[in-house]
Amino acid sequence: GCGGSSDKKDSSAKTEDTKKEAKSDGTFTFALNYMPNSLQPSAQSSDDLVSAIRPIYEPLFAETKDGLEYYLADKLDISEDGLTYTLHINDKATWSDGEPVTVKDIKFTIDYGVLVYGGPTSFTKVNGGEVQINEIDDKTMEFVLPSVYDNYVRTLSQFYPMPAHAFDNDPSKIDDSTYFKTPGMATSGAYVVSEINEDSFVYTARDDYYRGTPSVKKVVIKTIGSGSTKQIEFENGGIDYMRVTSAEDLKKYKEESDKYNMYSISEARLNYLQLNPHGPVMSTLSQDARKAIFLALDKDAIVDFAWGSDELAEPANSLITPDQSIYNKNCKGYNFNLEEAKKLAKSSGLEGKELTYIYNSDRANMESVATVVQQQLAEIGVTVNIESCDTSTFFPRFFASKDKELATTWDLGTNGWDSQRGSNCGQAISYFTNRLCDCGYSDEVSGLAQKAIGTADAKEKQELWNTIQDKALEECWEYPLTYTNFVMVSQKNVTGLDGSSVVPEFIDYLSIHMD
Amino acid sequence: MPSQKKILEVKNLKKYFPTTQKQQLKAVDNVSFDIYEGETLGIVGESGCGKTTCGKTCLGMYPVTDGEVLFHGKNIHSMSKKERFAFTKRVQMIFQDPYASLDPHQKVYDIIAEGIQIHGMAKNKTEEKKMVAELLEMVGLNAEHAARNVHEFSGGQRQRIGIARALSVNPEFLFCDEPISALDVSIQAQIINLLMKLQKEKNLTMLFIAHDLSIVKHISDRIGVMYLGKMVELTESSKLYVEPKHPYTRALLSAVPIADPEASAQKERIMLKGDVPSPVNPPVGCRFAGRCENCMEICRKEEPQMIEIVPGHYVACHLYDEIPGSKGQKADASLLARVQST
Amino acid sequence: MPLLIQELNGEVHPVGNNIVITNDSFAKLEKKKTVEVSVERQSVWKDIWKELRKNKVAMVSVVLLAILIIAVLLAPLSPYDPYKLDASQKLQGISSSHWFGTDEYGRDYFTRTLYGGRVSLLVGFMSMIMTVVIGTSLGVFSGYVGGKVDMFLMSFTDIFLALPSMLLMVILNTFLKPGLPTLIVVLSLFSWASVARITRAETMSLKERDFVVATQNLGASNFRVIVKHIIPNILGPVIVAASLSVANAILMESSLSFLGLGVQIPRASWGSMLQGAQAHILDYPLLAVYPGVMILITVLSFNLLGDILRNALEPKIVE
Amino acid sequence: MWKYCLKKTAQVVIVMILISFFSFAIVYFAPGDISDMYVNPEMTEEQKANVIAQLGLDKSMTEQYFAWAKRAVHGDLGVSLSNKSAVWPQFMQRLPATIILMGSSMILSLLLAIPLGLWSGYKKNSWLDNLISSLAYMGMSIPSFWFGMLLIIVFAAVLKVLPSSGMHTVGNVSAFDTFQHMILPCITLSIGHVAVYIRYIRANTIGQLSEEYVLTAEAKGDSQTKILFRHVLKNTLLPIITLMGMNLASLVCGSFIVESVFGWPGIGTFAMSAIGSRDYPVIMAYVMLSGFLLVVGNFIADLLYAFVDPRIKRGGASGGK
Amino acid sequence: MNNLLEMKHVAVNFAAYGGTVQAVRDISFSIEEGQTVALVGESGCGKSITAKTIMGLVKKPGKVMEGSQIIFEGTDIAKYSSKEWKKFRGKECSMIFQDALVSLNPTMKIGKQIMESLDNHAVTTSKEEKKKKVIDMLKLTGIADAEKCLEKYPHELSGGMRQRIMIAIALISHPKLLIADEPTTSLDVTIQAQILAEMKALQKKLKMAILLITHDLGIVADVADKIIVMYAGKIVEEGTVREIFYHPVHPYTKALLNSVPRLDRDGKEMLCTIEGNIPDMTNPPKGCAFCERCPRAMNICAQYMPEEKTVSSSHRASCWMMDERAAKGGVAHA
Ligand SMILES: Nc1ncnc2c1ncn2[C@@H]1O[C@H](COP(=O)(O)OP(=O)(O)OP(=O)(O)O)[C@@H](O)[C@H]1O
Ligand SMILES: Nc1ncnc2c1ncn2[C@@H]1O[C@H](COP(=O)(O)OP(=O)(O)OP(=O)(O)O)[C@@H](O)[C@H]1O
Ligand SMILES: [Mg+2]
Ligand SMILES: [Mg+2]
Repeated sequence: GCGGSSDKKDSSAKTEDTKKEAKSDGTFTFALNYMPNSLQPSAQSSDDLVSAIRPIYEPLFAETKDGLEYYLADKLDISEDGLTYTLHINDKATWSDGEPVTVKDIKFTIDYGVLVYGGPTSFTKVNGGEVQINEIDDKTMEFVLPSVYDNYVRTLSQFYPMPAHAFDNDPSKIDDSTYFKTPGMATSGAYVVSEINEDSFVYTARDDYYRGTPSVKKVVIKTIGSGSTKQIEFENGGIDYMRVTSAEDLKKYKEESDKYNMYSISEARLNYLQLNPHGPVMSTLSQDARKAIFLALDKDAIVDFAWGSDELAEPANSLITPDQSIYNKNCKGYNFNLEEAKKLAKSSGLEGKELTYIYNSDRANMESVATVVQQQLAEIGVTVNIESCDTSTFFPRFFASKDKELATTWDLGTNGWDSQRGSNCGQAISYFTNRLCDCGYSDEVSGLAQKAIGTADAKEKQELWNTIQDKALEECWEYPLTYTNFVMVSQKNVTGLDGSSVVPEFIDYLSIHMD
Repeated sequence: MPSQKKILEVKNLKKYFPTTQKQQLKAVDNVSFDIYEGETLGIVGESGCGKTTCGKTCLGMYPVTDGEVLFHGKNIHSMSKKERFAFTKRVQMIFQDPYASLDPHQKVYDIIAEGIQIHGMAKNKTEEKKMVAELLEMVGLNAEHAARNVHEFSGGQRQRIGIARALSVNPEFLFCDEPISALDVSIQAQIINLLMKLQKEKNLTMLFIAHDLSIVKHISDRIGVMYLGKMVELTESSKLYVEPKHPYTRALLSAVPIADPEASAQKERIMLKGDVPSPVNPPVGCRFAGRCENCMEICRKEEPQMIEIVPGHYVACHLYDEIPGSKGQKADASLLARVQST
Repeated sequence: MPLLIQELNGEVHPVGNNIVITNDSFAKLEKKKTVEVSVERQSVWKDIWKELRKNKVAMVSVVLLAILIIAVLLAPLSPYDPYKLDASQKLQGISSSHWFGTDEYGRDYFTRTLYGGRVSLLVGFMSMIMTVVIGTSLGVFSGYVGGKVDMFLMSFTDIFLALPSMLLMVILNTFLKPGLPTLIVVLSLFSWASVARITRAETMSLKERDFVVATQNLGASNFRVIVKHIIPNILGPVIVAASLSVANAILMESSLSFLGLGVQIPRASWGSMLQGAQAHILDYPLLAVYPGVMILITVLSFNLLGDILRNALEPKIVE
Repeated sequence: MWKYCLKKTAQVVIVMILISFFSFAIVYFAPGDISDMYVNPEMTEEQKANVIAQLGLDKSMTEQYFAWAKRAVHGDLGVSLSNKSAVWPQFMQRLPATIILMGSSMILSLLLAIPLGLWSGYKKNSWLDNLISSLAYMGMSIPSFWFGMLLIIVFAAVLKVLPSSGMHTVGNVSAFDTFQHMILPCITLSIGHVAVYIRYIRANTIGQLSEEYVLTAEAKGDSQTKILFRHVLKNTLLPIITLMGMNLASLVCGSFIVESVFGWPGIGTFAMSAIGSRDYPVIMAYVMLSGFLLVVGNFIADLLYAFVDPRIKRGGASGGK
Repeated sequence: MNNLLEMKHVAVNFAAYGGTVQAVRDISFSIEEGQTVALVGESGCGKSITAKTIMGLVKKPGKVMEGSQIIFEGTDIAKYSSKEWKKFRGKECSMIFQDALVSLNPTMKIGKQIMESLDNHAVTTSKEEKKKKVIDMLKLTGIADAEKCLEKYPHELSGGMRQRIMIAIALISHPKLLIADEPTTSLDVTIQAQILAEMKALQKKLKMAILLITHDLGIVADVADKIIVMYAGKIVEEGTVREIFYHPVHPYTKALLNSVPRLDRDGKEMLCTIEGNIPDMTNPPKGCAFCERCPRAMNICAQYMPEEKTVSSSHRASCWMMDERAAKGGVAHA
């Protein structure tokens, strides 16, 4: 268990004198790979930073399967015409320094985004038109869209307000200040930052938190470099939970269920293999080449090798994930057919070619996928040269627009799509129609998607979506690989880690308990 | 027998080496002498006095700082590449260290044949082989030795190989830089004999350097004595021993041990004081002044010039400065008396 | 012991200390000229071999390396495909069919280790060759020419020596297109400097040595001097440097691979195998042990060889 | 002596300029357009041009270099791309951790190597010498990251006696705790150096013991201990100073790897993540900083050596051999 | 006079790669009090090893063989323990070496290096007294500003000065025997003459015996009372200076004397040479070691080692030529 918790009490007592009466004083510890340089919530570029920010900053709300899960906001109304979004902020929501969370903070954060981006952002510009943002009162504000844009809900959900009062409402002051690097910054979440060390953060619970008082009084986040050290640390009780990404570990921790708790949450994520129609080799080949590749892939084997257990990932059949209500379980997809693949490879001229494959080496299991795909394509006479990229090189290449030189440097690549949960299909549409690289979605599919939004009848809508899913698979350059689960293992005394289903970090600190 | 034809003329030769402190190490400072065809000129002097530097500069291995060296009347330091190449065929050198002067990774044959190859002296391989064999024979080695590696040979044998290499291009002038000082006493005589024999046979002109006066005297026709970059005395070898003029020469001669207890016991010793000064910052005036028993005031101020006190006998010492009206000899006689009385 | 001679009667007199005096004992000794038949050329390589044979440790290293190199060359004889995945054989322990067990893709680890060795040794040897060629040519040139050129080149070399090479390798490797050639180039780029220093120093001292002066004095061209005299004489130190440089390159490569900057999948070097094994270090530590031990053995052998050669060759060079 | 200092200083400055140019060139010639990191597709051409001009990216390479160098001299190493804050303070914050690690590794190396090397050389070819030498060879040949991994497995995973990562337990600021955290990385970082030092000291000791002056000392009637400690020790250890200066480079590189293996919060891990995220200003700063560290370290070692060795001190620079 | 030192059947071997080098092979000689004995011979004949044996300084891989006796003032020092050796060295017997630069510790001040010798054989005196002693000694060896010299390092001094320092170190404790191993080889002739003269003067003053090792017969003629000629690890001839120089017996001694040109003689005639080289000491010839190079070698020379014969009470030599039957064998005896 968390043996160190009792003796840690004294040293941090100074910073939390308001918390002395709290009885349950467990310290919840977890690890990051890299130390974030700042805790500024809008800088959330890595999974690590998201995890570090989760206990201290909150979004307005989140989309789930069953509707919206409210945090700082407690109400979002969308007008009949779908143009006006009225947002109401929780009356009790305050910053940790006592100031209430107001619309000023929202506006401030949006302004900061515009400032940093050097131009209109998705908040302020929709479908090419400007969004009008009106402050109704301290706690209410209004977003008036120029045209209907279903996805604006998602836009608003991915948003951590920052304390405007700390910067005199001037967003340009943020970049130069050390505010988000200094303990005591105003937070909107359940915790305040009490220590920032070279390789760790210490957070302490707030007692004026609007959603209640967390039972875990202290959260410690430390950085542990390599994967195996993290595991050692976990097994030694140094950290309270970690993510499990290999079947062997899963099996091992399962067997020791007297020592550990397991949690598994669907990630609402699609891992897919992208063929690049602009790739150096792919661009020279016919559509059959694409088909040959898709038929040559054995999804089950990929899952088996790369994840090793269907508890970690299941083979995907559609480009939409099961966490979305429009998902079609019966979408056929491609079935492994080596003979056919070989035939097509030969006829399309694919055979004997060398393809360049890129993947993000910072993501778990991607290297294994690459290894397996390479071997499977070898069967149809295709040589795959794999280039491992770190996050910062991967995305510019993977999402390079077609006119960029980078777009022509690769033929194959794997990536994941965070699909979010719920009935909202806006994200799916943007996914199908708005891709940065032109990946073969025909106008027909895009049109169908547009039509699907406009359809009110649930059954008809679903049918349209079923068609889209089939058609998309038929013509597009993406091959759905897996739907993954976020599997965590925690020490036995830690419960309630699965209190939230907010993507991508699932923990709700209010529901964690430590005995 | 030495003729009167000058083969090498050295005129006011200066060779300074730059040192780190912007100062110059005056290794050879204003030295002049001639070498006549067929003679052996010996140069003696203490370690570091510039003997090797002088010799090497005369062979064009170092550029001169000042002065000139004429070989058959031609300045060797302003030769074209082609002339220089031809010059290397006429002038050769024998080194002090028989170990360092032979490439350890070559065979005796390769070493000796190198000069023949460079100058294309052999028409074909067989002729080359024959020439190498002859050379080996000449220096007292066997033709069979050609196929061996140098490290199988002793010091004396190595020195013979070195001599064979030098002779391979049929030079007329040979510069021997202490060719025997690295050898054992019992071997030294072999090399001396060999050199003397070869000189006679091939009518070689030699510049022979050593710090062992007895050996220099044995082999040379004339001897030059150097002290701290300067030539202090130059005369025929027989004369030098009988009537040394320069105080340094006298001290040197008296200091040379003689392998005969009786002669040794009778010998008068002139003990010098102090050490040789550094060539980096040589004293003004006469360089020997600090150690000289006959040091006069002028010695510390003015540098003595080489003067010919008797025909063929040159000395650089203020003791022999010409007194106006009389020839140097007189001054010499009177001063000598004073010297001997002290 | 002083020898005693007692004269006895007769022609042959065996004496106390076995001295036998015959009639012609006191006749002049006929000395025959002893001419030994020629000895074959003593190349550096022969020298080296002779020295190595004397040294037990060196022999062990040579044998180990020989075994390793042969094994690695014979890797294709293995019944297993080093790349073929086999789901049924994932993470098997040691058995008679899998000597080192299998990895998480069911590939025979022994075969993988052999193929990994190919890459590691290839990288080691190739970058050694580049290092030595660049270093030696620069060093010899700089040392032979001397003067301003030498000063300039050596400052340049000094900078390369002062740079945190590992770090720059990491940076360059991330920026350049990854792959074996990049790796080899980057490795040699940062290791030629020490070879250049050594060869320069050797050349400088050789240049002043009498045998070189003698050759120059015979009218030899600079080219001839360098090729015939300088190069053969610095071969010893260069071979030593080469041996140490292989060791260094393998070690560096493994570090880079460990940081994920090595060869591309599915190829593996020992370093990248170690990186792969990291994920299983708690459950299957053996996966990390084999390649690690291989690196250790190889590097150790090359280091030992280099040092033994240095000791063996150095006095000769000085002589 | 002063001249020597001056000359060395000039050398340092030149090398630093070259290193700075080198680190600048790395980034300048790195594939991909740096300006891509600053502009985004939604910007208008004008805005893009503005940004580029602001960053000075439209200027020639030399101009850019001088602008950058000028700022660098004033301690302004630019702003990190990934977190938009100044690079210099971030380095300064992490530098102590690295210095502590490097420093203690250096001390540990010397503490181990001096007695072992001396003993090993003194008792040449004894079984103890053979043992020490073999270990030294192992130390030299073992990949340090692998050794670190093994240490972690043994001491953290199996024996559970030492922490595997980080610099201290959160909330525990005691020196002992830091010490505990330091043991494994310090050993890992030291292993190669100890080996090099041992072999060097051993060879030196053997060399010095065979010097003629040792014979003189013996002929005076000096005891073995006196010879070893009064005569040989100083002559043996003097060159170590230079060696230490030279080894700084590998220490910096070693700490780079060791920090990432042990999650040590120094500049190594910082640089590693900067390399991962192509954070050019940080990378440049790191190359500069480590280059500076090396050059200055070497400089100090040279001066120190010149100062403690009477042959150089009194003889001037010319006697430096 | 008394024998100060007596060497009896001393043999020293070196274990080397190629086999065992028999550096010193069964030599016996003695040194009387106050006497100057010169040990001459070619390079590698074992002179230095002999000297080191007397000082107990033969190091691995060298080994003084069983049966060697070194009797110094009546005690066999060959059997000394390392502690006794320490007391012996420097106090009873001192040694100076050929190259003074490498024989002095480069990083220790001259004064300290000389002082050490006094410290080791502490006749409890105060520091000042010791210093005074050192300065006196330095002055004795002919160093003018001795005080200044104490604070210097070896590299700051000239070759002659260094050699004087070496002499001072050796003599500071007034040893009874001084071993000088080629003390002037690295010096110039004029300096050599100074050093030799100073050594002679000191010897008279301190009444010590000197074992002088050299290969320069000229020096020997000047300094020595008695000469020992070594060849290939053996003593081939031993006698007083006059005996050796004027009545040499052994062909090697004769050749050695004749191979050096003499300054006081004129003429350019060929020198007397000794052809060939010294034998390989790992595998010394079973007969006379000089046999190979000897112009008068006889059959027996190649087979048996000659026994030592006396010419006079002080003159001994080992050569088969001395056997009375040699003349009969055919070759005339000189
Ligand atoms: N290449 C060089 N660079 C700098 N100084 C040199 C060089 N060669 C010789 N010297 C110096 O010049 C002086 C004369 O040297 P040189 O070798 O000519 O003396 P030498 O009379 O031959 O001495 P030795 O008898 O020791 O051979 C010495 O002080 C030496 O240190
Ligand atoms: N450490 C050693 N290992 C092997 N052989 C040695 C060693 N030291 C000396 N010898 C051998 O002992 C023999 C005698 O050496 P020694 O030094 O006594 O000669 P030396 O007469 O003093 O010669 P030199 O005049 O050159 O000083 C030599 O043949 C030498 O090879
Ligand atoms: Mg010379
Ligand atoms: Mg000797």
